[in-house]
Amino acid sequence: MSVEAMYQEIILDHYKAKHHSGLREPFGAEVTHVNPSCGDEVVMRVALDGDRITDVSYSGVGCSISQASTSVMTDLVIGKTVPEALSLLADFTEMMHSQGRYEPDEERLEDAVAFVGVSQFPARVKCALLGWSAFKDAAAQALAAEGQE
Amino acid sequence: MSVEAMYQEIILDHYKAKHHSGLREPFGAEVTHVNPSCGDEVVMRVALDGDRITDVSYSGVGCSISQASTSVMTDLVIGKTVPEALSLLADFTEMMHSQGRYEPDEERLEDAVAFVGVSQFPARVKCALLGWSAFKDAAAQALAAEGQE
Amino acid sequence: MPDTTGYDVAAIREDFPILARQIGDVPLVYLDSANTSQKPAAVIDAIDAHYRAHNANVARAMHTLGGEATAAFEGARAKVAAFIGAAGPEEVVFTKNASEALNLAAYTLGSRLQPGDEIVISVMEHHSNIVPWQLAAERTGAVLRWFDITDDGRLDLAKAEAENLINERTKVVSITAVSNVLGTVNPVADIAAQAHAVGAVMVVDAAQAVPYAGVKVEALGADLVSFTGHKMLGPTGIGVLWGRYDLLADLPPFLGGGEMINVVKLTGSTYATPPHRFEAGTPPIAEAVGLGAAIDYLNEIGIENIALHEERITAYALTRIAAVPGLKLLGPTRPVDRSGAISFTLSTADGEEIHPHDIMQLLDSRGIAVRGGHHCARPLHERLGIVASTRASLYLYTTTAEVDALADGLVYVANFFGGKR
Amino acid sequence: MPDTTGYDVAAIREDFPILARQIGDVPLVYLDSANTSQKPAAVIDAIDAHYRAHNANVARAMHTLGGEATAAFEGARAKVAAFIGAAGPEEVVFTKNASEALNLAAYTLGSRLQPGDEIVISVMEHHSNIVPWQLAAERTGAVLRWFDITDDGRLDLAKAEAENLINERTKVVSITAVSNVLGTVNPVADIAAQAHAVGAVMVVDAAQAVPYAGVKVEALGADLVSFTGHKMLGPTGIGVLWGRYDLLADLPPFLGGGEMINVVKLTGSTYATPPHRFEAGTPPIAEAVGLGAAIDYLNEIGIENIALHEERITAYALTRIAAVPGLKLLGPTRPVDRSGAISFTLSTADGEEIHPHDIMQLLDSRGIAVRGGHHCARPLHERLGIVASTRASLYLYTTTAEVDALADGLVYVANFFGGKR
Ligand SMILES: Cc1ncc(COP(=O)(O)O)c(C=O)c1O
Ligand SMILES: Cc1ncc(COP(=O)(O)O)c(C=O)c1O
Repeated sequence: MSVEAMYQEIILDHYKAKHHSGLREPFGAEVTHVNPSCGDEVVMRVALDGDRITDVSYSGVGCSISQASTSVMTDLVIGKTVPEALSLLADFTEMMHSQGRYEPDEERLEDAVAFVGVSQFPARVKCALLGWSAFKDAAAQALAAEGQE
Repeated sequence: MSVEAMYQEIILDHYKAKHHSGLREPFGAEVTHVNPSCGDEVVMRVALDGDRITDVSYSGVGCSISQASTSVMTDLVIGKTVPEALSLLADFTEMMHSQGRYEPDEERLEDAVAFVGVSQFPARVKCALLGWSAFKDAAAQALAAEGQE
Repeated sequence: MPDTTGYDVAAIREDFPILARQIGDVPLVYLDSANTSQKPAAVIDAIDAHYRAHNANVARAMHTLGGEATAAFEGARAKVAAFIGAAGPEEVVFTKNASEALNLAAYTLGSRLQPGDEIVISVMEHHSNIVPWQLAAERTGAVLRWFDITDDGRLDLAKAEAENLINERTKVVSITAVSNVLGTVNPVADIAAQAHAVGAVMVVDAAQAVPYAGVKVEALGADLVSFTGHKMLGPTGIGVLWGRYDLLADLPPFLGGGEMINVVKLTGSTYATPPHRFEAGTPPIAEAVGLGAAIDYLNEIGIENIALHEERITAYALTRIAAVPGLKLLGPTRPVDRSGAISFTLSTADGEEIHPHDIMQLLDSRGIAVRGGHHCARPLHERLGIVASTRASLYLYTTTAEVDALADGLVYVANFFGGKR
Repeated sequence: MPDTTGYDVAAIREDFPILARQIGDVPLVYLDSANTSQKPAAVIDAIDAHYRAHNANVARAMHTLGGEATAAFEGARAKVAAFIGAAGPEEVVFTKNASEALNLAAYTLGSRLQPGDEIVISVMEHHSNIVPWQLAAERTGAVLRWFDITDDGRLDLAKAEAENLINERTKVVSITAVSNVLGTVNPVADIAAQAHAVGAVMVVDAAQAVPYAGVKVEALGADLVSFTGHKMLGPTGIGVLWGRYDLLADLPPFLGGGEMINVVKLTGSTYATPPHRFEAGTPPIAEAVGLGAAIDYLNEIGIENIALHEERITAYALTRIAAVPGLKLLGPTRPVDRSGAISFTLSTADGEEIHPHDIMQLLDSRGIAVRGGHHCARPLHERLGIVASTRASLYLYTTTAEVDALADGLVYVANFFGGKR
């Protein structure tokens, strides 16, 4: 596929107007993840109520793919339970490692389906996963913190 | 040249009956030199009277080339002055690095001319020089010791 | 087409098989030579011929093949020595890359350091000339101190002087000859003089200098100099640490093993003289052969001709790229004491900075290979107040047409992300 | 001529260009594979093709060529991992050779050692598995202790037990899987169990085992395993340290530089996860591609077929060589737990021992390449009461005719120095 096709309208729209961007209170855990090869960083906060995700907020620097992917992710997971979110993460990760050979379920993955094209560019897969893996880490820590209360 | 030609009769004769072999007293300096790639070793003693070489004695393990070369060297240098011996060493070293393109002066180098063939086998040059470089080292130390007396 | 000086870049390009490659359906425009250079057929063929006809282990193997391999390997060492003006081949240590060479320096010089001693580097260093010294400082209690840079991307010598950066506590100064990001050519000989005045050892990271400038170690005034084969038309898997012989002879061993020893006993070992003391195990034999062929090739073209081409194409590129709307050059903007690594940031017409990954990706779709990221120089980027940049880097085979393709590509990128699609 | 099992050594030889070489006017008889192996055309061509069409730096370069080079490099890592039965590619660290791998182990494990801790190795180790531990012991005050050998060249396990060699002070045990001189195959899994019982880390030097035996790290029971590309049909300039992931993740960095970092700041750096933590600078990219091709080739022939050939040709050679008058074999004389490195001494009819250099030189004049010396195992030779030995070493391309040529050559040598010329 062409690189222009990779940069789907959906991706560019999320990149230009990021959803749920900025760091907010309250939150159960905050993590920082880095892509060492380029220095891209994301700081991510997750707020829970029981195992339900009440907010995901973030700040950071990154390319269009990592920024848009993080934005799309927040749309998908806010309001869901942590297990539901992790299940989406599993689907998304599988799609990103498919090198374009994945038929995404648009009902489930919504705007994230736009990233199937990115999976054909191995160097960018890490970008697309940066926000998701930060979320996974933060959610796990927030859950653990909940458990202790 | 053939390897059989390299192993001149002179070399094999010296190898089988080494001249001046064994460690003797008195001596002005003793050194140990090693060829690290094969472990060959020579212990060498030099005795001086002023700058005249009165004895060179040695023991060690080594291949036919290193043993014969050491034997030939002792024949050449015993009775000479250190400067005369070092001048012979310079000629011998030049011959050994000539890759066979050296016309040795048989008057000066005597049996050592047999080693011109060895200079065509770079891996063996180190063997032929082992005893000579031990001699050079020991002679320098013996001279220094003489000077201090 | 030969230019007026007879430098025939088209003919040179013929020597590099990969330059004929297509990326998708467009021709490759390779502008990432500061990352790794491409290889002429002469280098590839030399490696090939070595394996087909002369392969054996060196030094320890004394049969015919072993003799041939040893002569080729030690011959390559002599070529490197001559190329950099070393006093002799015994001053040339083969390592796996420039990074190992710098670690060798940091471990062995580190063995002399004590708490309170100072090591001086600069904020424009490559990570390979930072992390080894950070680790050495941790091991020894020595203090790591830094040259800052000026706003136009040169070492801030005035500030260093004001701060008394190099002083009687300084034991090591390690500076890059040429910045891999800014292209800045540093006054290493002057800094070496300062280092020597206080009795410090001067290390020069010449990874970006040797390929282009025809470095002579004598002129650098350094004690140790590192560089890497793959950036100078040679293969991967080989680097060089040059050292003044008397310093090398004074340094303890680093890696232990076969070939670096004199006598190994149960109770302890003694070590070979340099360079072998620092070359444990089977060395990069075919890689040395390839590097030797690369040096032959560079000599054939003439390193001064390469330097001249580099100067001209850099001047052309600086003008051409600086004219791209929204583009901001990092480092010196004029081609004076400036080599062909050109880094920049790019913004859309509405002032949004475009991420280097996005720039790189769109350029790649046009066959243009540049690098986006921090180029293993994160402290420098932090100092510049940015996370990452895009870098185009030029070499002996780079044409003005390629620079034009880059400039056009950058305009396209800015429009694409600016919404003009 | 295919033998009854279908192992077609003549066809295999066709794959190795160098085996067609003449030495002077006689054909090459290469019996020095334990020193370095020859390379099949598939390996040479893979390196060639990489440089001609896919050369770029890895990881940091994200353009098309960079993606191709990275896929090839990481693909080679996956091939190595599968070949040795690693849990995953992230357990495979690329080094420059086996020696660097062992130094990596000794430096990083050394950072945990204290005065009085014990490191256990054996007198049959290669210098590369001795000197790094001597240096680690010097740095830390740990004590180096040694397995002795029995008269037939096997580890003296009884003596070790009587001496309580492996005990609660033991922190590291590092043993070769196969002796490069004696050919002895050591019971490393048993020793690993003893090491683990006292909480020590087990390191295995598998440089002579991986090429022949199809080592599976799980079966070795080791924590760290080193080997080298050039002895297993691969190029020079690449080695491997395999490690259990949780151990690797626990070890500090060794060489610092590009690619091994997470975040570099002026105030200190954080490091990447394994394997990248241990791969500073540009890795041996083309060399990994070559090693990957070597593994493909070994898999194509079948490592179990190679092992079988090795067993048979070793058995044949032991019989044939032992029959040479004046020849004394070192190490196990029967082909049981015995690989194809066959060392010996040779005396003339009048009982004079012929120096290995002289043997090697005369054999070389007949095209036969063997190694003479201490084979980087001086302590072993000292233990055996000799200075040096001659070694013939066999591999997948060795024929019985070559063994015959060696045996005939040795008779000739004994006669030559015995005066029967
Ligand atoms: C048993 C053993 N260990 C280690 C090594 C060292 O390998 P390298 O020279 O590739 O570092 C060798 C080969 O020389 C060997 O035979
Ligand atoms: C200035 C500088 N120093 C050091 C290095 C490290 O070289 P290598 O990756 O070959 O170790 C590089 C290249 O990456 C560089 O540009």
